[in-house]
Order: sequence, then C-alpha cells, then structure tokens
Amino acid sequence: MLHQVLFIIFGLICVGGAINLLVQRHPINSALSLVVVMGALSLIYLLLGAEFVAAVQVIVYAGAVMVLFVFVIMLLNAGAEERSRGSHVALWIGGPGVVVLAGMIVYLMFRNDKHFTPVTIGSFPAQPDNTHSLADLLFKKFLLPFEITSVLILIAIMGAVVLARRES
Amino acid sequence: MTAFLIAAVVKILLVVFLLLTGVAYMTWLERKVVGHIQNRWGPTRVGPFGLLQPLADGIKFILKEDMVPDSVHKGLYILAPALALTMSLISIAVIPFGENITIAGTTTPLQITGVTRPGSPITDINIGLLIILGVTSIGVYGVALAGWSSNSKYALLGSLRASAQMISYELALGLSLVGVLILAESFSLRHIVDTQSGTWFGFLPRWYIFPQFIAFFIYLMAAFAETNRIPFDLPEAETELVAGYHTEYSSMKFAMFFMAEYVNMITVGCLATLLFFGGWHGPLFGPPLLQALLPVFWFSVKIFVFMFLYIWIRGTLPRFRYDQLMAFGWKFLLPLAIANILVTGLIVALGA
Amino acid sequence: MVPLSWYLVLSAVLFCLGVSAFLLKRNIITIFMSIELMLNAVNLSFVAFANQFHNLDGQVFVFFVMVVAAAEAAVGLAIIIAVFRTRETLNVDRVNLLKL
Amino acid sequence: MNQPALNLWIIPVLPLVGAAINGLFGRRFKNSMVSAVALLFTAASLAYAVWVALQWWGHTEPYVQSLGDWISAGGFHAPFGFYLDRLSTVMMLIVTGVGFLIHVYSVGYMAHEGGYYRFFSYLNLFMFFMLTLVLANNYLLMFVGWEGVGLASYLLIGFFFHKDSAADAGKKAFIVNRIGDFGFLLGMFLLIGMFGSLNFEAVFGPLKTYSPELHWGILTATALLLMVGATGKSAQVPLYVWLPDAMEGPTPVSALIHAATMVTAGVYMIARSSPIFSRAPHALEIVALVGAITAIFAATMGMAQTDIKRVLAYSTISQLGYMFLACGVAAYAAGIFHLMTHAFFKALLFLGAGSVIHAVGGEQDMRRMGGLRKLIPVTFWVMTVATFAIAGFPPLSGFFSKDEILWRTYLNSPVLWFIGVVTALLTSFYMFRLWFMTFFGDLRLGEVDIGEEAHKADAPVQAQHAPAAHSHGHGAEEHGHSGVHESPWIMLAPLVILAILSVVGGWVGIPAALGGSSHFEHFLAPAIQAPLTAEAGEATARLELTFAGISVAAALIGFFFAWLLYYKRPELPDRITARIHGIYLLVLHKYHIDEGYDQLFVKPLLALSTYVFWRGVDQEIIDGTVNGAASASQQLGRGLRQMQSGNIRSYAAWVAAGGAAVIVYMIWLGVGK
Repeated sequence: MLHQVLFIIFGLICVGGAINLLVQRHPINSALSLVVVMGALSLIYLLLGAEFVAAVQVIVYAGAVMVLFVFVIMLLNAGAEERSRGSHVALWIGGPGVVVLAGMIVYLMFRNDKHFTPVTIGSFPAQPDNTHSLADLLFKKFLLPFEITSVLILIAIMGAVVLARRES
Repeated sequence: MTAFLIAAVVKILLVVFLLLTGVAYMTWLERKVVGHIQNRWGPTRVGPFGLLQPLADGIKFILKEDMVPDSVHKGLYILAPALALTMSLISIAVIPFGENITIAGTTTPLQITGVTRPGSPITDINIGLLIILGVTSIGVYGVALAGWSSNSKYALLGSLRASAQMISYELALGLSLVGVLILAESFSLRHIVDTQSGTWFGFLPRWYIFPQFIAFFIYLMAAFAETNRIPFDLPEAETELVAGYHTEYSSMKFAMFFMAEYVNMITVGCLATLLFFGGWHGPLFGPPLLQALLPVFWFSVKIFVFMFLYIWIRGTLPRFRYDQLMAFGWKFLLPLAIANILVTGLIVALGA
Repeated sequence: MVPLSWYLVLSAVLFCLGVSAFLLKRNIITIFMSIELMLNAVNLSFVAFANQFHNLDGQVFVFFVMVVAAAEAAVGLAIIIAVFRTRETLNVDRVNLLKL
Repeated sequence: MNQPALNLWIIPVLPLVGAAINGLFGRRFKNSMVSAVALLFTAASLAYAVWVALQWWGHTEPYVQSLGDWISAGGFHAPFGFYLDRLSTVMMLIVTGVGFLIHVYSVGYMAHEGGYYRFFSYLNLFMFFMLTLVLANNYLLMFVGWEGVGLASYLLIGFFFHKDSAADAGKKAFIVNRIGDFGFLLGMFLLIGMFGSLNFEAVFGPLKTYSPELHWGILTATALLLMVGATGKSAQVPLYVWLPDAMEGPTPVSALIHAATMVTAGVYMIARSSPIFSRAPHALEIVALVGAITAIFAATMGMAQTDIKRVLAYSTISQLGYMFLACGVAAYAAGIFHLMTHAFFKALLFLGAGSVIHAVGGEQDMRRMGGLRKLIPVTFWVMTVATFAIAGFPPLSGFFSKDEILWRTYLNSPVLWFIGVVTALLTSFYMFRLWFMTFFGDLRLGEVDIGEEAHKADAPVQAQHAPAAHSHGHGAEEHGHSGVHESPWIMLAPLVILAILSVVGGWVGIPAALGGSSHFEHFLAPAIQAPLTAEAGEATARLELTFAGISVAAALIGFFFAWLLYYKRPELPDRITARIHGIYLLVLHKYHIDEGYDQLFVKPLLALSTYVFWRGVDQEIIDGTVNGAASASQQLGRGLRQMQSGNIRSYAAWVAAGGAAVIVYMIWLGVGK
C-alpha cells in the first residue's frame, strides 16, 4: 500500500517534470524540471532497491550533468526559445510516430504483465547493502567495459576542451 | 511506534534548534576571533561580551524590508535561497552524533535517520555519505540560480564562479573520501565511526586522519572551497563583485544564504570529524548519564576545533586568484587525490 | 506490491516525453536535456528489470549509461558553445546548413 | 622401408634464396658480390644434389618425401612433395650441373651488361623452378615449376626490355606456352577425374594393374593433352615458333633455358608420364609423328639461317624432335639419354657461339665471320668437339644417343627412321656449315654486304649488343679486325668442361652391339614403364651395327656437302640459291609459319576482342550497366534529397517514425507473446 502510494507520488512527479520540460519555454525552467525528474527517479530507484544507483543518480545527473547544463545556459545567457516553424515533418511525421510508439510499448507492457512478478520493497537485494556485490560485478565481470568507459570519459574531456576553446 | 515517532520528532526539532543556534553563535565567535586577530574587540555592546549579538542580528534580518528588484526571474529568485538553506539543512539528517540514548524508557540512537530495535545493533541508512555528497551537490543550484535569476552582472559572475568552483572541488572532495571508504568498507557513517574505535599501539587513537592525512589535507582544501570560505571565497569577493551571487538579496533571503553557508561549514566539520577524527569516540568516565552524553561532547569539541580552524584561516590567509583556484583544484588536488586512492587501494589489496 | 509493468510503463512514458521534447523543442540545450531524459527513462527500465530478475547487471549498465551520458553532455555542450559562437543562435531551425 | 632423410626440398630452395638475396638487395651489391651469391647458392645446390644422388644411387624404388598439404579440397590433396627416382636423379644432375657451369660462364659474359643483379636473380629463380619441376611428386607441383620456368624464360628473353623485339619475343614465348599449358591443365583435370589425385604414385600405381583395354580412350585423351603441353614447352610443331625468337635473350640464357634444360621439360614430362603414354598407343604414334616432323622441318629451316644463334635454335628444335621421336617409339630411355648428351653439346654450342659473338664484338651474322680458327683457338676447338658430337660422329656422345634413337625408331616404323636419317644428314650439314662459315675462310667482319634479308636478321642483333660493345672495357673501334679477342678463362673453363662431357657423355649408354652394355637404359629402367605390347622386330647385333654405319654415313655426307659448299667453293651456295630461289626463300622465311599464324590466329583474335569484347561487351553492356546504375541512383538521390533538409528535428521525426514502425512490426510478428 505504502509502496504504491510512494510510487504513484514519485511517478506523477516524474511525468509532471517531464511534461513541464516539454511546455516550458525557457531552457532554465526545463533544466530545473529535469532535475526534479531525476530526483524523483532516484527515489523510485530506492523503491526498486537500488540505493547506490539512486545516490549516484543524484550526484552525477542532478549534481554534475545538470549543473553543467545550467552553467552553459547561464554562460550563453540563453533566452526563451522562439516558436519558429522550421520543420513540419517533426510535427506531422514525428508526432504520430511518438504516439504510436508510446501506445505500442504501453500495450506490450500491460499485455505481458502476467509474466512478471510484482515488485515488493526489500525483496531485492537480498543482503542489506548491494554496494559490495555491485562493486564485485563492476570490477570483476565488467572490468573491461569499465576501463573502456574510463578511456571514453578521458577522450570526452579532451574533446570538450578542444571544442570549447576559443580559436586564437 | 508512537514512541518512535515522538522520539524522531523530538530529535529533529532538537537537532535543528541546536544547529541554528550553533550557526548564530558561530557568527559571534567568528567576529570575536577575527576581531582579536586584527587587534579589535569584536562585538561587545549587546550583552556580556556581545553574547546577544546574534540575536540582535537575527531580529534585524527579520525586520528589514524584504525588497525584490525589478526584472528578476521571480520564481527562481525566491526559490534559490530556500533551496540553498534546505539542502544544507537536509544533510545534517544522516549525521550520527553518538550511540543510543535512553530517555523515559525509549531507546533511540543519536541520529535522525538511525533506527534501533531492542537487542539489535543500530541500523542507519547505508549510503549516508553518498546522501551528504548528493545533497551538497544539489546545493550548488541555490548559488547558481540565485546569481542567474537576480539578473545582475555581479551576481551572475559570482554564481558562475561559484558553480564552476563547486563542480571542480566536488571531485577532489569526493575522491579524497574514497581512501577512508576503502579502509572502512562502508558508506554508512555510523559504521565508519565504529571502525575508528579503539587505539593503535595502545595510545594512538584509531582515527583515519593518521593513515589518511593526505586525504584529510585534500578534504580540508576542498571543503573550504565547497563552502566558499577564504581563501576560496571568490564567489563573494567583495573587492571584485560587490557580494557575488547574493548581491541582490536582502533581509531574510540574504540571511538564508548566510545561514546556509554556516550550516554547510558545520556539516563539513561533522563529516571531517566522522571520517577522520573518529566521530564521538573519546575517553568515557563518570555516571551513566555522563557516559551517555560524553560522546556528544567529544563530537562537538572536535567540530568546534574544526570551526575554529575555519575562522583562524579566514583571519590569516589572503584570497586566491581565480585561475590559481582552478589550477590548484584540477592540477594539484585532483591528481593528489587519485594518487592517494591508488596507494591506499594498493596497500589494502596487498594487506588482504 | 507494485506490478513491474507500472515501472516499465513509467519509463516508456518518460521516454516518449523525451522523444516528443526532442521533436518539439527548438533550443539545442533543451533538446540535449530531452536526450538525457530518454537515457534516464532507459535507466529506469534497466533498474526495474534488475529488480525483476534479481540480477545486478542491470544496475551496472545504468552506470555505463550514466558515463556515456556524462561524456555526451560534456562534448555536446562544448559543441553547443562552439556553434553559438559562430551562429549566434541556439535555435536548431536556424542551424540547418549541416556546417558551422 | 628405411629411408635416409634426404631433405630434397633443400635442392630447389637454395637457388631461390640466392634469387631472393640478389633480387632484393642486389641493386646495392657490387657485381662481384652478386655473382658470388649466385654462384655460391647454385654450387651448393649442385653439391647437395650430387650428395643426394649418391645417397639414393643403389635404390630402384622412388624416394618420396611429402612436406604436408598444399591444397586439400574435399577428397583432393596436392602435397608439397618431392619425388626422387632415377629419372629425376638424371634430370636433377643435368639441371644443377649445366646450370652451374652456365652461371660461371655468365659471370664473364654478362660482366659488362646493365642489370647484372637482375640477370643472376632471374637465373637463380629459373634454377629453383626447374628443380621444382623435376623433383615434384605430383603433376600440380610440377605444373608450378612448369609455369615458373615459363616466367623465368619470359623475364630472361625480355632481359633487354628496352628493346621492342626482345620484349615482343618474351611475350610471344609466354603466350605460345600458355596454349600448351592449357592442354596440360586439361590433362590434369582428366587425371583428377580419373584417379582423384595428381600424385605420381596414386596415378601410376593403379595404371600398372589396369588391363590395356581398360578405358584406354580417356587415357589417350589425357596423353594427347599432356603432349600438347609438352609441345608447347619443348617447341614442337606446331608450337615451336617462340623458340627462334627467344634467341633475343642473352646467350647464356639461350644455352641454359632454350637448349639444355627448360625446353627439355616436355620430354621429361612425357618420360615421367610413361605409364600413361604406354597405355595409349595412338597417342604415342602421334608423339612420334610430331617429333619426326619437327625434326626434319626445323632442320630444313636451320640450313638457311645466317644468324649463328638462330641456326642453333633450329637445331635445338630438331634435336628435341628427336627426343619426341624417341619417346614416341616408347624408347624413353633413349630420349632421356639424348636429352642428356644434347644438354651437354648444345649448351656447349651456345656458349661457344656466345664466346664467338663476344669475340667479334656482338656480331651474330655468320656471313661476316670466318677465319676465327686462329684468333680464338680454344673456342674453336670446343666448338669443333660440339659440332662433331651433334653431327653424330663416333665416339662422341651425340653418336650413341642419336644412333640409339634411330635404331629404336626403325624397330618401330621404318618410315620415321628414314625421316630421322635424313634429319641426321641435314643436321650434320648445317652444323658444319656453321663451323666452316665461322672458323674457316678469311675474316669477313666489317664488310657489310647488303643482303636484304641479312639486315632483317641483324637489326636486332646490333641493337642488342650495342650497349655491350660500348660498355666493353676497350673502346668500340677495337672491335674491328684486330679487336677480335679470346674470351676470358671464366668463360672458357665451362666450355672445356662441357667439351669433355660431350665427348665422354655418351659412353654411359654404349649399346650392347657396340660392345657396350647400354648401361644408361638399364639404369633408367625402374623409373620408366614400357608398353605392355612387346616390341616388334628382334634386335640383332649385326642389324644394329649396319644402322650405326648408316647414320655415320649420313653424318659424313652432310660434312662433305658443307665442306664442298662453304669451304671448297664458297661461291656455289649463291648460285644454287639463285637456281632454287623460291624454295630457298620459303625456307629462309621459315615457311611463312609466323605469318600464317598471324593470319590464322592473331588477327582474328584481335578483331574479335576489339569489335566484340571491347566495343561490344565492355563498352556497351558493362559500361552501360555501370552508367545506368549511376544515373539511376542519381535520380533516386534527387528524390531522397528532399529528406536531407538539414533540420535535426526532421531527422529525429524520421527516426521516431521508424522506431514506431519497427515496434509495430515486431508486435505484428508476435514478439513477447
């Protein structure tokens, strides 16, 4: 019961934030609503028993990535976006496409719900903190991808520096 | 259940009250100490030794006219200080001050988010440290939005600096803690503190400051930067941009930023104490009640030392230049922290 | 007791909101945010399935997604800054020459 | 059976290493270094070959060594394998021995030519392929060597590639050989079809057991196809045309490749395939016929040539014809015997000719030579030996081998024997003609007579040796009368050795009738399989002696005519040629065979490929297809370009629609049911 209430609350916050991101005209409002979405998502992760992921979600996404966005918005002093009609395709092809996509996925999920076991708090993870086992996976089974992503990050940093540097 | 709720509420109110009072007298202390460092008296008028000065300040803040400049981004302008203060207050919730305490038959841990069941060890939230980090990182928004929403060059520059600085030093801060985490093998603050009980060689307390002094040094620097304190207080460098991100703020909103800053200082101090100075551990003696309260005392003493260090440094050091700040953070602290992690991990791995 | 499909549907809805944001917003930065939103939606389903199958691999993948998202944000924002410098606009409808 | 470990592969690989070293780094070496490398590896190969031969001398059964599979497709396996029986032993020794001598000779002869390292690397390469050919234990590997020597000969014929005639000659040799190789390939396919393998044991083993009638038809076809290949390589009618032109190459090359070794590969192949041929009597008859025709045909053409090397070329062809004749009458041993002796004296002749050309500073036209007897005595004497040998005077080597062939031929069919004898007569005639014209009379060097055909013959010659003449140590003017000089000993030494060989070379096969014990034949016997049909006519010693006498008489007659026409009364030939001018010209122009081939094959092929394949197929169909595809895609692109609006959101819209479509399709497929 409590679980469902929490889920509904946070889920509604998520969806509301996302919709707000969609309707807001000023990028900084969109950014903040996205931060809200992410925070709510991290709480939903907690419901799913992934507390470490939740924390990292807050720290990395809300705390770093979105700050970066806000930072850039402030830096470029971006104003409210203009309602230019650049692409009719986006509206007349993409719109229906998205609707169909959403409908299909939702239909698929509900249709296959009988195959799934409902989520109950505490059922997973078995041991009190799954951080250890997560670390085990990350540094044993997924060591190579981990290293590769580290290289990826490095390259991304260099790329960002090169791109953003003003030519002189 | 009711007892549990009551205990929780009581704890929350108590902690918040103590915290805010602490903040208030922190300001007094700062003015006094800096005053003496600069051969002044500091506040003396209000009350003995100006002890009532914080109260007077508080009243002044509340009674002042709360003016909102035109052409500010209204919503965010109001949201920003609230956000800053809230985030700084939230993080206190996961900080443990001591072991159980039993009052009127109810046993409760000295920690807001801690839970205890009879006959079982205290279980507190197992990612406390991460929560603190996350919350502090959210706190950046307060500063950034404040600067941006108040639609003023000084404020904008200040908040740009602030956010850049905070993002940069968060890295060093987080990485400096990893060393301790490797040793303690847990994110739970309480567990970390427990691992620091006892002594090495009978006399040296088992604090992580000793094996992790490099980490502590890094943490100290990063903490100063995170809290925008001298020598890293560029976001509010009076001589350059009037007051940085809260230039346009007045009265209670300004007070919120003010309090947020000091609460952050205290939080950081608590964290340092918990991670490096063995939390509430200290010599215990006397009657049971004293036995129960001594840990809290030791804890506050350690925090006090830390706060004094803050003030002392403020009275002593000049301010960095901005490029120096960034260079220091990225080119010195970050590599050092990584090296520290590597060495610690290596030693632990070899030891295991 | 919450059926798994609720989580999955939530993730699907978020994803589609992200897509539509991508389609409808004109501001490059906002479009980037919608990408982040989509990634988050995918993360949610990862975590949900990790819970479903009692297998932490899904959560590990969330980390990888986060890393990629962070890298993508860094580079993307750098690109945005570069574009803004030359075109003086953030409106994608005005940036349609396939060159800076 | 307990085999000593003879690593046969070393023998061919050694020259290959030499070729590699010279080919890769030779450019930087000094000439002495280059020749040192070449000689070292060739000598090593020779030494090892001798050692191997001694190791395996006593054994009659072949020594087979397989180094593992090269091709293994389904049931078909072609190993890198080597096969040493007495036949290949003989060939191996000839190739390495003569090859080594000619290497030595070349050091002197090529000393002043450009591309020194190139020459020796090619020469070593040839040695490698030739030895592979000889030692292969299956037809496929043999074919590798077969093609390889073709390549080497192409490279060496076109050695003076800056000269069109040389380059053309190389191409001609290559292409004509292709025709033969085509036959060889088809023959191999038939063999695979029949035996499922190309290994000699696998092919010959079953053949021993077959009864003569058992599918002789397909065996005949195979044999004929193999013979086509042999005619191509061994310059038999009708594929001989490339050999005379091949004389464009440097003289040592002519000696090694186009006289001693490569051209005999065909004979070797037939002898090697003796089990097959022995099962196909008709094929054998055709081989004999081809051989006989080639022999007399080439001999007649040889009579009229004035270019010393071309005379030798035609004589080579006709001698090869002899060998074919021998194989055709199932006297494989005699064929190989003649192959060996011919290798000696023909190599000697070519090298001698080279020495002569070298002496007179690049002149190749015999009508400008003469009287060299005094000037270059050593060359004269060795040439004399060789001439008598090839003319078939006892007791020189040529006599025994040729006599053996003729005798066997008679036993088989008197008609072919008669042709053989006439050829012998002609052979001795044109050889002595060469001898007299070159060494007797007085030196006619420099008196350029304006024979219209003479120019045709000379033009390339001058061009070829012009660089040589200039790059000679002493100035070009010394190449007048007084400039005639004996060759250096590094060139003469091989000549002497070969002279000795061509004297004694024949004694290993003295037939019983002449008090010998035709040892060579018995030696080869285990490697050769004679037809099951017992030979006709019984061999009586007296009969054989008479035939020996007849062939000697033929040689003497040839000698007499040559003496009469070119020594006693040198003006006679012109009168005679004037009398029978038509025939003379016909012979001189080699029966217009080349022109005939040109009309018959080359022009039609050119027309076909020009008008049908190039203009028609290539330009119309292929290019048309390509261009059509290009323009079609261009049109398509024009249409699709509308999508390429450059607007990110439009792209995103397409992607979203596509994603939706995919999901719908998957659900329609029933995914996740």
